[in-house]
This record gives sequence, C-alpha cells and structure tokens, in this order.
Amino acid sequence: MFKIAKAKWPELWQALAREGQLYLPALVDGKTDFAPWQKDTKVDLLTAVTAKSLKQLFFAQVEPLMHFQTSGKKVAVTPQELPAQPTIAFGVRACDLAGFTILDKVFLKEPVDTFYRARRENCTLIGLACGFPEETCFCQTFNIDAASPAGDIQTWLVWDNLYWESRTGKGQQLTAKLAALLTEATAEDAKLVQAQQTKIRETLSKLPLGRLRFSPELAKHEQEVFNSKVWEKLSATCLSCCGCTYVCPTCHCYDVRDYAGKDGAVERFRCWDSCMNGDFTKMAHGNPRKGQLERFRQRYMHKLVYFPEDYEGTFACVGCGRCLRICPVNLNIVKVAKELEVDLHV
Amino acid sequence: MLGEKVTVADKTAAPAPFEPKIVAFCCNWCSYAGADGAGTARKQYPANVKIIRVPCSCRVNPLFILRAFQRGADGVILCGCHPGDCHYMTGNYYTRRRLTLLMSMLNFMGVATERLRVEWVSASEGARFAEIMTSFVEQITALGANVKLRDLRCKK
Amino acid sequence: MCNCQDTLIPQIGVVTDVCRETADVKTYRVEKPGGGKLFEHLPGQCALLSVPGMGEAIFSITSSPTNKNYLEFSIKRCGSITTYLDDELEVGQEIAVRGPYGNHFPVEDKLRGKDVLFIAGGIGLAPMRSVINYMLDKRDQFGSIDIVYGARSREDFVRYQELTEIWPKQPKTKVHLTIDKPQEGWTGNVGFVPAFLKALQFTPDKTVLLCGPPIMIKLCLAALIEMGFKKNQVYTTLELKMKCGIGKCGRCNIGKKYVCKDGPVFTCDELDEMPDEY
Amino acid sequence: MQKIGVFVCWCGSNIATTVDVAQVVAAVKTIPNVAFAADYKYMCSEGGQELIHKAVQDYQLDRIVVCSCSPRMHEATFRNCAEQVGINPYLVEIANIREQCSWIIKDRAQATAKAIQLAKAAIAKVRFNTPLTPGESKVVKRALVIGGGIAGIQAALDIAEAGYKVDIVERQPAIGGRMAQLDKTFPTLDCSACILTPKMMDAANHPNIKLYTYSEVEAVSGFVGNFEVKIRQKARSVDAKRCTGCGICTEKCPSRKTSSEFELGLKTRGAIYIPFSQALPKVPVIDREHCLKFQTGKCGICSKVCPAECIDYTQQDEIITEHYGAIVAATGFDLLPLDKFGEYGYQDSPDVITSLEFERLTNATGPTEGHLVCPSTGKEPKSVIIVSCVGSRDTSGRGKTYCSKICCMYNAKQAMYIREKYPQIDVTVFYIDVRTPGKAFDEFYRRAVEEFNVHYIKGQVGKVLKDARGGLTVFASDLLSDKHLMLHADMVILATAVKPAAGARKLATMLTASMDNDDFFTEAHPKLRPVESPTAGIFLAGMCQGPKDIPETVSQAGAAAVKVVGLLAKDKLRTNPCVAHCQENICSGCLACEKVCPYGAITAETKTVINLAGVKEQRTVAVVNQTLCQGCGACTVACPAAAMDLKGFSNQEILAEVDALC
Amino acid sequence: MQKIAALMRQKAQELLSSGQVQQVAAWRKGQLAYDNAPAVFTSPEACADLVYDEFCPANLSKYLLAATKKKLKTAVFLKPCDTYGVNQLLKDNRVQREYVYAIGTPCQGMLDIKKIRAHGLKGITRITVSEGVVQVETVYGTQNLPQRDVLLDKCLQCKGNAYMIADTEIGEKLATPEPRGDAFAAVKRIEALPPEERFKFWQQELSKCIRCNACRDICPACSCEQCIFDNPAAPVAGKAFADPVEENMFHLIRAYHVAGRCVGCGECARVCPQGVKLGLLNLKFMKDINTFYGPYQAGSDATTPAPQVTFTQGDVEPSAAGQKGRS
Repeated sequence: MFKIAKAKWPELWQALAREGQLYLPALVDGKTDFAPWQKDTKVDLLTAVTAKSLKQLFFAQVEPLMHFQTSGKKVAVTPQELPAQPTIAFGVRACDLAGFTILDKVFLKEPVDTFYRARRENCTLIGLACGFPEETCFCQTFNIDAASPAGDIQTWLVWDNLYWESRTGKGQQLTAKLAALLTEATAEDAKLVQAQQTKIRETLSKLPLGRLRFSPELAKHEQEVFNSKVWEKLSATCLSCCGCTYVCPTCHCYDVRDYAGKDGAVERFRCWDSCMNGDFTKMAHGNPRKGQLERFRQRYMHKLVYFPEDYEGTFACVGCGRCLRICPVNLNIVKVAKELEVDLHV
Repeated sequence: MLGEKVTVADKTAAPAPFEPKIVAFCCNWCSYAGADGAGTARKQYPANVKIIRVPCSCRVNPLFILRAFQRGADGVILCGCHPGDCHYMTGNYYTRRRLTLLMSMLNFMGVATERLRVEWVSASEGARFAEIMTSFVEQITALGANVKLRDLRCKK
Repeated sequence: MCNCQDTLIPQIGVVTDVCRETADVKTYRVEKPGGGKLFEHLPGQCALLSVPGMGEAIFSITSSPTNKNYLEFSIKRCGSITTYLDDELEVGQEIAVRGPYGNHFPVEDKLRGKDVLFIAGGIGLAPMRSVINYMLDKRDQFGSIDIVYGARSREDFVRYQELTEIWPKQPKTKVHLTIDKPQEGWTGNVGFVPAFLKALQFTPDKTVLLCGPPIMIKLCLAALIEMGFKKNQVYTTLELKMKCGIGKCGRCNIGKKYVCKDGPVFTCDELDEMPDEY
Repeated sequence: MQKIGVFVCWCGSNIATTVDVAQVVAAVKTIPNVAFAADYKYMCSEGGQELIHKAVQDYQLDRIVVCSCSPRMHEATFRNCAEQVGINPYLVEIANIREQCSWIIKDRAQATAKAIQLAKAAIAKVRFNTPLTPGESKVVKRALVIGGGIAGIQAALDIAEAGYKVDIVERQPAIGGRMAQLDKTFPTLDCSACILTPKMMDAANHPNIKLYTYSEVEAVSGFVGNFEVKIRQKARSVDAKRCTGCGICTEKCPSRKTSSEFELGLKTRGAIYIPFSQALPKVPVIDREHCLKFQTGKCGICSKVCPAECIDYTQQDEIITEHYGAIVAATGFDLLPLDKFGEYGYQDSPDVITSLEFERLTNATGPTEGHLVCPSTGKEPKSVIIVSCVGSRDTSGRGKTYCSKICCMYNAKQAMYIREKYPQIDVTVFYIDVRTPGKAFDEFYRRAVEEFNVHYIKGQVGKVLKDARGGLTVFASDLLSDKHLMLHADMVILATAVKPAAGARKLATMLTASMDNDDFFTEAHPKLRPVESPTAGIFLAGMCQGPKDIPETVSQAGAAAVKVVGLLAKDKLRTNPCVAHCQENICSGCLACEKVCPYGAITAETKTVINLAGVKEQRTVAVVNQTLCQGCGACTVACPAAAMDLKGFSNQEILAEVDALC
Repeated sequence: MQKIAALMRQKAQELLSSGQVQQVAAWRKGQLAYDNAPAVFTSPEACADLVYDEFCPANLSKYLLAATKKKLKTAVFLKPCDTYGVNQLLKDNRVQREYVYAIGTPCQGMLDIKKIRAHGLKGITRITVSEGVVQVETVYGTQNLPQRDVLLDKCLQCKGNAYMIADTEIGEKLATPEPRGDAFAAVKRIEALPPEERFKFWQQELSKCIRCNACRDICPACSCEQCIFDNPAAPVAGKAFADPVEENMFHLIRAYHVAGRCVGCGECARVCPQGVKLGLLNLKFMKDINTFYGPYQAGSDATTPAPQVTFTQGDVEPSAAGQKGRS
C-alpha cells in the first residue's frame, strides 16, 4: 500500500492524465459527476454518489458503429475504428465497479461487443472507498463492500491522505509509473485504513436502507412474480420516462439507428434505449408490451428475476441508489422489491 | 465551359468564395407569384436562393426551418402574402405569431436571428422580391457559414 | 483494414433474384457481390437485413442450408422496412446482411429419423421451407413428411410451384393445402388450418413444426393436444421486435429467454414455462 | 421500385440560353429511381407531351418531374398529360427553372447548377407524392343573391333566366337599392326609375326568383355547391300575402315625425310606410321604434283602417334556412359620413348637401317633387357649387385613398340638368381631376362645359361657411391661376366618396370571403377572375367589389350570373385533393387545429380508434371535412404531434425538398 | 401539515367508501425522510398510507390522463399551482371533466432535497419542519436550515394560494411563499448577455441532457398521444442525441410546442436529473407572449384560447422579435 498527501494530488492527476484520458468526479454547477480532468477541474472525492454512473465510459450513450455510402445500387460499409485511447477512471465507487462486472456478463459474453471490450480493456479503474455513504446507498444488499471498492487499484481517503493499493497487473503497471509521487504506507497507515473501513461499514448499517436484503426467492418464482398483482399498483404512477435506466450502472438496453445524411451517406450508430420507452418493443403489427404496466414490470423483472436466473442469482442492481434520487415520482427498485416480497411472502 | 474554367482557376489561387445556401419558403398565391414576377421582369438575384413552394406561409412548420439549418442552410427566408391579404384569409397572421416566437427564442439561445427572415411579398412585387433576396444573400454572405445549428454527422 | 469486426457490422450482399410470391410477399435471393453464399446457417436461423438509412430488420432464412449458392428470404410487406424492400429492392441492389442468428430446428439430432408434420399458415411457410428442403435433400435421414399449409386464397400461397409440383413428388412426402374461403377453380380443401388438421387425423407419433399467425398457432396446438400430441413434440418459431440479434439490446426477451439468441425455435412446453408476454 | 422520368424543357431559348439542359439531364440521370431523363425544346407543346407519353410507356415511368416554367403556368398541363397515360396527376412535380432560374441568373454555370438542384428537390419531393383523387360534392341548384340593388336584381334575373332558382335577400323593405334613389343617369340622362322599375317588376314576378325583403343573412356555413344560409326575415307587422298595397294605412298613420331613409332625411314618413312609390314588394312595414301602438300600446289605427285586415302586431322575426350552390354578394355602397369633414359645413347648413341628396331634390317623386330649392329657405338657388372628391383620393386619413370613380360623371350630369331646367342658376364645379374614360363620357363632360356653360375650376374647396344673408361663402383655391377664391353660393353639393355598405365586413366574415383594407370584397384575380371571390362559390357584383357605375355594375352582375350558372350547371364538383387530413391514432384531440381553421373544416368527433399500442379506445379526434378544407395548412403546424398533415404538401414532401436543397 | 394530511385521508376514505369516486390520486409515504411518491388509492383501507407534507412536490394532474382513458372518476389532491395543470389538460381535451373530482389542497411551499443536500448533508434519516426552520437529522449529525433557503425553485415563483379549479377544498387556504422578485428576472439576465455568451450558456446547459424525457413525461402541457419525438415518421424522431445540435433541437422544439400551453409549474426543471435550467425556455416564451400579445396564463381556466391559435391584425412583426440583442 502506498499513500499520497493531499498537497500532491494535483500532481497525481497530472501524472495520471499523462498515462491516459483521466476521468474523475468533478463538481460542476453544484453537481458532482465524472468528467475528463482538466487543470481547473474541481475534484470532489467526498460525494459518494455521482449524478450518473460511469457506465458511459464503456457503454457510450451514442456509439457510432459504421458508415455506409450508397450510390446507385452499390452499398459500401466502413466500420468505425475501435477506440484505442487509454483511459483512467479515478474515484470510482464500489457500486459502480460492481456495475461493470454486471455489464461484463452481458457485453463480454459471446458474441463479444468489441466496442465495449476495447473501451474496457483500455481503461484502468481506480476505486475509492466511500467515506460518507448516503441514505440512498444499499450496496451491502448485494454484498458489495463500499469499504473495499476493488478495481485495478483501490484507494481510501483518510483525512488528508489518499491510500493506494494495486489489485491487478494493470494496476501495478500504472502504480509503477507513479512511483515518484507515491510513498510506501506504514503499518500505522494500514490501521488508519482499517479503522475507516470499519467506520464505513458501521455507517452503512445505520442508514435507512442499511439492513435491506433482496430475497433470492424472487428469481425462483418467475411466473408468480410476473403475475403478481402489485405491478398494477406500482406502475400506476410511473411516468415512463427513462431517467432511472439512463443513470443506472447496470441497465444496458440499446437501440441501433441510422442517420441519413446527404448524397447517400448514412451513419449507423448505437444509442442508449430503455425498456420504459413505449416504442421499445413495438412492431408493425402490435406490441407485446402494450402498456405502462408491462414496461414497468419488464424493467424490474429483468433486474430482480431474469438476470439472477441467467447469472447464478446475481441481481442486476448494485445498490448505488441513483434511481432513488432521480425518479420524478419516487418510484424505485427498493420499493418494488419490498412490495413483491410482501406479496409473495418471501 | 467558361464558367467551369474560372472555378478551376479560382481553386488553385484561393479557397472558393463562400456561397451561402439559402432556402426560401414562398406561399403559392403571393410570394411564389412574386418570385415568378421577378423572373418575368428579368430582375436578377443571386442563384443561392432556392425556393420551396408551400400553399400558404402558415404551412411552414418551424421544424422545417430548423431542419434546413440543421442540414446546412446558411439562411432561411419565409415569404407570405402581406398581412390582411392572405389567400386563406388568416394564414399569415398565424405565421407571424409563430415566427415571432421562434425568432425571439432563437435570439434568446444566441443563434444569429439575421439568418432567418420573414418578409411579406405580394404577387405584384417582383422587383421587391429580387431586392429582398439580393440583400438577404449579401447579409448571409457577410455573416459567413452557419455553424450553430448544423448537424455534423455524415459530414465527411 | 479496420480493426473493428464487431458482430453488428454487416456484410454486403447483392440481390440476384426477386420473385413475387403473393400480393404482399416477395422472395429475394441474396449472394456475395462476386457470387457465392454470404454465410452458412442451419434451418430456422435468422439474419438481419438492412437498407442503410432505414434501419435493420430480422427475417428467417427461407432457403435450405443445403443450398450452397445463395440465401433466400421470403418477406411480407407490413412495416416500414418491409414496405421499402417490397417497393424498392431490385435485382442488382446491394444490401447489408448479418447473421446467422438464433437457434435452429434440431435437424441434426432430435428430428433425425422422425416422421415430421409441418403446419404453416401464410408467411409462416418461410422458416419451414428451410427445414423442408433440408430434409428433402437429406431424405434418408428423416421419416415421412407431411406438410399442412393454409392461406387466405390460392393467390396467397408462398412458393406455390414448389408446393404443388416439387414437394409432392418427393418420396414419403405429402402436401395438404387449404384455403380459407371457397374459390373458383380450387379443388383442394377449404377451411382453416386447425379444422383441416383434425380432419387429416394424424397420429401423435409425429414431431410437429408449427408456424403461422398467433391465433393459428394457438388453435392448432389445441387441436394437436386433442389429437394426442404432447407439447414437447411441437416446435414453433417466434417473432418479436429484435434489434441486435445477439441477445444484448434487451428487446426480444420473453422472461429470461432472448428470442434472437435463445430462440426463435422453441417447443411448446418451453413456451409454457415462459411469462405470457409474446 | 419507383421509376421517375425527368423532362427538361428548353422553353425555346428562354431556359436553354442560360441553363445547360444537357448537363441537367446528365446530372439527374445518376439519381436513384430516375429511370429516364431527356430534354426537349418545348415540353408543353404537343411534341413535348408526346415525348412524355412515350417515355412513360417505354420505361414504365410512374412519376414525372418536369423542369420548366413556373407551375403556376403549366402544372395543370403536365398533370393532364400524365393523366392521359395513366399516371395520377399528383405524381407530377414541376421544377421551376425558368422564372426562378434562367430568367434571374445570367451566369450559365450558376444557372445550370441551380437548375440541377431545383430538379433534385423536385425529384426528392415526387418520391413521397401519393396519388390523390379529387373528391366530389353535390351542387344545390339554387343561388342566393345578397343585395337587391341593380347589381343583385340583374344577377338574379340572369340566373333565373338560365333556369335556376335564385333568392334575393334585401335588408330594406323594398328592392331597388341606390339606383332607385337616383333621378337621371349619365351619360344618357334617362330617368333612373324608368329603366329600373321594369327590372324590379321582372325580378318580383319571375317564377324562379324569390324575394326576401326586410331580411338579412344571419349565418352562412357549408361550402361551394352547398352553402347553408340562415336568413332573418324581420317582422314587417304586415301580412305580405294579404296586403294589397292600397297604402291607406300609411296615409292614416298619426306618427309622422320619422325621417325617411329613402329620402335621405329630406322628408318624413309615417311609422307604417312604403319606402317609395314604386317600391316592390309594395307592402308597408311598421317601424316599431316609432309606432305608437308598439311604444305606448295605444293607437292601432292602421289595423282599423286596413281593408284587407293584414296588420299583425304580433308578427315575429322568422329564421329561414335555405341551401344554395352559389352566392352572389351585391351589397352595394353607402356614402362616407362627413363628420370628419367639418370644413364643408355639411353639419352646419342644410344647403350643403351630398350629391345623392341632390338626386332626391331633383326627382319628381322626391320631397320637393322635383323643384330644386334650398332646403333652408324653400327658394330656388341662384348659384350652386359642386365640390368633387369629398373624401375620395384622400391621404389625410379622414377619407378614402381610392377614387370613387362615378363622381366626375354625375357632377357633370347634375350640373347639366340644373343648367337645363334652371338656366338662370350659375353652376361651378371644383375638381382635382376630371376623369371621364368610358363610352360617350368625355363628350358628356364637354357638353356640360361647352353647351351648358358649367364653370369648372381646378382647385380645392377649403371651407364653406354660412354667411350673414343666409347664403354660403365658399373659400377655394384656383390651382390653374394660383388664386384664392371666395365665392357665394346658395347651395353646395358635395360629391361624397362611396364606401362599401355597412355590414359588408360582417357578411364577408360569414362568407369567409376576403376583403381589402377598405372593406371592398377582394376578387380571386384582379384581372382574370374579377367577379369571383377567392372563396369558391362566392361571386361579386357591383359596388361591394369596388367603385363602379351602373353599366359596369350591370355587366359585372351579368358576368357573376354566368359564373353562377356555370357552377349550377354541374351536378357535382371536383374538390381540391390537396387538403388536410388527420392521422387519428396520433391525434390527441386538443383541437388547436380547429381553432386556426379559417373554413370551419375541422370538427371534433368522438370515435373508436386503435391507439398506438394497438388497443381500441374511444376518444375525441379532429376530423377534416375534405370539401370545406381549402388546403392552407395552418392546422398542420398548430398540431404539436404532427397528426395533421396536408396532402400534396406533406411534412415528408417538404422536408425532402429541404434536405435536397441544403 | 399533519392536520391537513389527516383531513385528506378522511376525505379520500369518504369519497371512496361512498362510491363518489373510484380512485384517489395522492401521495404515499416512502422509505426515506423525503421520498413520498404519487400513488393511486382504490380502497378506503389503502388510504392509511396517504401522506402529505413538505415533500409532495409532484403535480398529480397528469395522472388524470390515465383516469380519463380508463373512465374512472378520480379524486385528485391539487396544490394551488397544480390546478393550472388540470385546466390545461381539460382545455386540450385530454382529460374529461366528468372523471375529475378536484380537491384544492393547501400548500406552504415544497422543499427541495437537492438544496438540502447541497448544504453538504448526507445520510439523511429524518427531516422535520417547524416555524420556518427545517431540521435535518443525518447519521453524521443534525443541522437546521431556514425553510426559505431550501424551498423548491418553483415555489419561489409561487402563483399564490388560489385554486383555478376545485370541487372542494381541504381546510383553510395557507399563505404560500412570497414569490422571489420578478418571475422573469432569470430570463432577463440571459437576455442581457451578449449573443455569443447566450449561445455558450445554452450549449453548456443543454449538452447536459441525457434525453431521459422526464421533463416531457411529467409536463401537464405535454399530453400528446404520441410525442413527435417518438414518431418514426416525424423529422425529429430520436431518443438519444448523437450530435450536439440534436438536444438543442429537442429542447427548443419541446419548449415551442408547449408555448401557450405551459402553465409554469416548474416540474420539468424539478425532475431533470441533470439539472438543466429548462424552466428558462418556457419562461422566455411566456414573457414573449405577455409582451407581444398581452398577459396570458395557461391553465387559469379551461377555455381561453392559446395565443398561437389567435391573432390580431396589428401583431408585432417577427423581425422586431429577432432584433433585440442581435448576434
């Protein structure tokens, strides 16, 4: 383990930025979100939950896929070059890191999504333990430890020192390049970090959702959950916006669209989509998910039932709590899971 | 051809001069007839202006105008009958309100509102039509290419 | 050469033949621009065709894998892309194609040596045709073949010539056609497929491949059960909104199954276990 | 696959001189779906049309783009040409490469480039064109004429003579209008009543003509071929069917203080009255405001004296609803009120009169039985001054900017018959210009000057004041001698500006017919369609369209009648297929479209629609009446969801053009 | 507020048990100190969960759309500002009056959890309001904040305590927050900037957008059966921006479409997960409409036609509107 004092952080950012495009939590307009680092960036390492998850780093909101050129009856396709720029994300919280493992299951499964993989492989992730978890946090529900965030490197912020520990080869390589800035941590330091870890876990348990558990039974009762009567009550007030899906670190629905330019030039791109959108499953002759209820149900079935069914009980949720914070009508996965559990007596 | 030769010579000497793309929406009854009048009277105006015929100025959806800018127009001009003279009686009154609000909003968003103009041209005002178009093209040429509302996808 | 070989990047194919089947169905033959097949597939699999600027749509491959020269797609005009294809696609037109996607009818194992009953309605023949021709080309690997096919009228049969002139002449192969309403000059059966099916009195030892409009599937299945068939003997193929073709974009799932990847071929007992949302 | 044929016209040298047509052809050939392209000297000629026909057959073309002159010129030609070879006429687009290209650009390269782009835009549009079929609507074989003056009477007679039913609605108790008030008419000086009365009789007695006098149009709905009109027949308080027109009631009426409208206030009448002696129908009417029976409940003399017992005090206004295929507006004119023209002393002296009042004063049936006397004294005047352009050609904002057209001639007429009947009276006319175009008009004016010694002074009257002796002092300028004049007169006649009759704008609104800023009805084309309103089925006759004299009025009325007859002769009408339509599954029923529709063509209907999720539901949607809609497109923009679109100018079509031009 | 909540529960239960209405739209208690959620109650028993406090900002009027579709007579609790939304929906024929039972509900201003968090407060466990002071308890300590400092922005533009539509009212009307100066002050500030800075401001604001459509979906003026942005046949269909121009267009067109319909409820800005200052666009249109065509307040009744569907012959010319602060 290494450490680096606050005074030297600007140098650290600079050094990291030399190794690749650096993203870190920045305070802009009173809101903290990941942003490319620049000299005047106001880095915010205290806010636990950034406005959006970092998924767009690997799963871009808009990803150009290919360019077509048509002329007469001829069609030529030029695939988009894969991104090759190394990137470094600093200050990623345990929940978001866990989110990547969930996205990996989808995008790295055969056939691999090469755009995702390229971005993923090009990136070194530096985790940061959550000094101040918030009332919307419930990562412990999924056995995610906010006190040991994981990543290629994981870090802790204790008072004015940042503690630094490589966890992967990629992490070690990067750490080696920063040798001049990092100093070896002492046993004393290790104790400080441990103490912080304990405190984080304690704080989490005191939070309103600190003891929340999602029942693994849900995934075992697909039909019963699907047919539960609570969907109607729960979905009645959903506005069908897709805010929750866009801030969610695990939601990964996408659309492939064409943009026709002039003279036969066509850009095909992928963009985020949401199962909450009315036209998501609409076909020329009907829509299997006719209404709000069906769309709402799909989203939560996917997170609470289908995904765990497919992936050994893993919920497609990491407890970051962003959906709790942004829903215009305060609907969220916690409320849904609780209602379902009550309804199904699980 | 002579014209082509000149263009080629220009290219080697200096970058081609900026030729703005101007879309003019003209109502069938007054302004389009006015444009025809300009032609009949052989009133010259720049070739940059391309006219789209609509039945009435009130057929022009602000979306069309935005789309024109998005697709690369440097200027858009909407022409209709003089207020009170609309073939459909009230069409241009609505146009006037719609475009007033659109102009004001574009201005509010810092988009050059000189790039959008609304003019009332009657069927008998052929000469005026040519004058308006000439001055508009001059104005847009002076402003240069529109970059603010342009969509740059497929721009290769 | 670009470094990107993502599965979302299509190949370019060229249309080498367009055949008008019915008022709203055409069959398109697609090859590599220099000739030859774009890719190999198994019966029941799908491919995504796209007209740049219009977007992609998924279609089942109608031709048999045993055909070594080209792929065929029988496409019915219904949405924006299919309408465009119907209106605009001509011989010589290049289009973007990617595939094959999805699972297939188990011609290599479970169907081997079985007596097979095909039940199709309308454009539902398209995926069946791939299997039928595959089986006919490997005739000795399969038992008897019965094809029950219904259409609204005589003019609505897809591949009428093949149905009446080629298939019935193959060994142990019977074609049973029916149309919805009586029509002048039609001497075959008149009536809907489920009723026709019952009248034909098949024995429940056959394996069934069923494809057609949802209501036909539902009624045929009921008829089959009544005739003593079991649901696990009945294969069908589904169609849902699909975009990526690789089980990622999140559209075509029924429960945990993605139709584009885990389907489109399911047995009816598999469908029973899935949520009722298709 | 669409197969578009592109035909580039040379228009002789009109296009080909500045546009390299061969290059245009070469350029469009590379565009997808263009199956054929060619140029030709005159596309509109028989040869050109044959070229199109042949290309359509040889290349199985299904859409046509013609690059030629303005669509306003030959769109119809090429549409017909397409229709002849089985292509829907609305699958034809015109690229205007003459008026908007070859004629406005001198540089050949520029003109050619622009022509190519215009062609591309037309091709882009035509791809999205859909075949359109004009609808049909039934024609009601009955016409309505609004206004019973000479214009209305003439129009009605001509329509009736052609064998169609026609109704006249007249606001006054009798037909006849302004012409009935005139004494003589220029330039023949024949008696107005003598020539008008027979026409009034013809109209009143014609089996095809029905008169609604003392009636007004209350509401108009519907459209060409089938207007529904509500007519308010005001209560006359006299049973018109039983009345014999004996007039005893009018003589015995004790209330005598009401000024006569017909006599322009120069005479009084009873509360029950017949407006003038030759009035038709000759049925009295009770002016309830001035009738003692109605005001006090006492009296009832008329009822007692009526031999036919046809006085009915309980009569109510009646609303009659009738359907018409065509409507003629012939609402005539009023004189401009002179309250803003204090300098002429009209309000101060009864001897300052309008020219129309003069007509009554010299009329044998008028208040003075034709003796020209000063209203103030009852004595014959010694000198009369006529002032022209009172309120006409006025740029001060008080009057009208237009020339009232008829004044110059009636000034001469009036001067002349004063001088003829009373040679001792001195007559002076002040004029700005004397305008006498017209058959025998200038001769007429010269006779006034030369034969009858009327003094014409080019100059303006600045002020008219009463003088101490009871006469009038007129201050004027003589422009030719640049002198200020101060003249004495016993009578001043003001040639007052005409203006459209009161209520014309209200009527125009009901008819959805357009009006100019002076409230004259606008014609569909100032030169080529001068008797039609731009609103289909509405025709114009007489002063309501603009100042004109009697012969012009009569000929316009006749022309309007022919147009009406032409319309009524059809059993069905083809309607413009470029109309709005609503995509009901997207329509939310907010009805913003309805509010901006000038034709009332959009209505709300509760319908069962299949919503976007494929589920049937009942809701309110906007429905466009395809016959009423004129295709302006205001509704399409009012609709935020783009559920409302316009056929022939659809969103897709216009955007395709935008994209092609940018 | 607790008293009002009790009255509301009582009213809801009465209405449901008497069968006067089939459902009640109100708020349900959440799991945190501030996350009351809009909810539809269908039985008197369920109403036990009904709450009302300073964290009920959502305008429930939009739920009347579904109620009308289902033909269910619905009682809806409406704060004074929410009533404008109902009128607008009635005017747009999206809601039928016969299915609405409007209950005027007093309000003293709603609190903004984002503003509370902006004071550095995390791990919030309890929030209490009394006498203008908001006490926030967190796992890290307790802090008191002046109530006015943490009111929602929309409450600082409060239109007052009058209900534009109400079949009945709960309790007495309360004093609503004093509006903060000129409602158009923020618009005027932008207007005063040089054009390039205005452009930069909007570029920056709008590029935050993630096209989640929350602004549209909560808006009582956005009630189309199918939004033009969702219509594949429309020229602007799209769900994700792929070019900076596209999100400009989205917001510009959306604001344009709701101009004259926007009741100024401020919900769009409140629900924006990215904090885009959306209200400014709508306010700009309102200001223009007021300036050019006379004062107009959408939603103050259900009948007055919107300014865009009317005109006068003397209307201002478009050039006049574009002239101010030309770029």
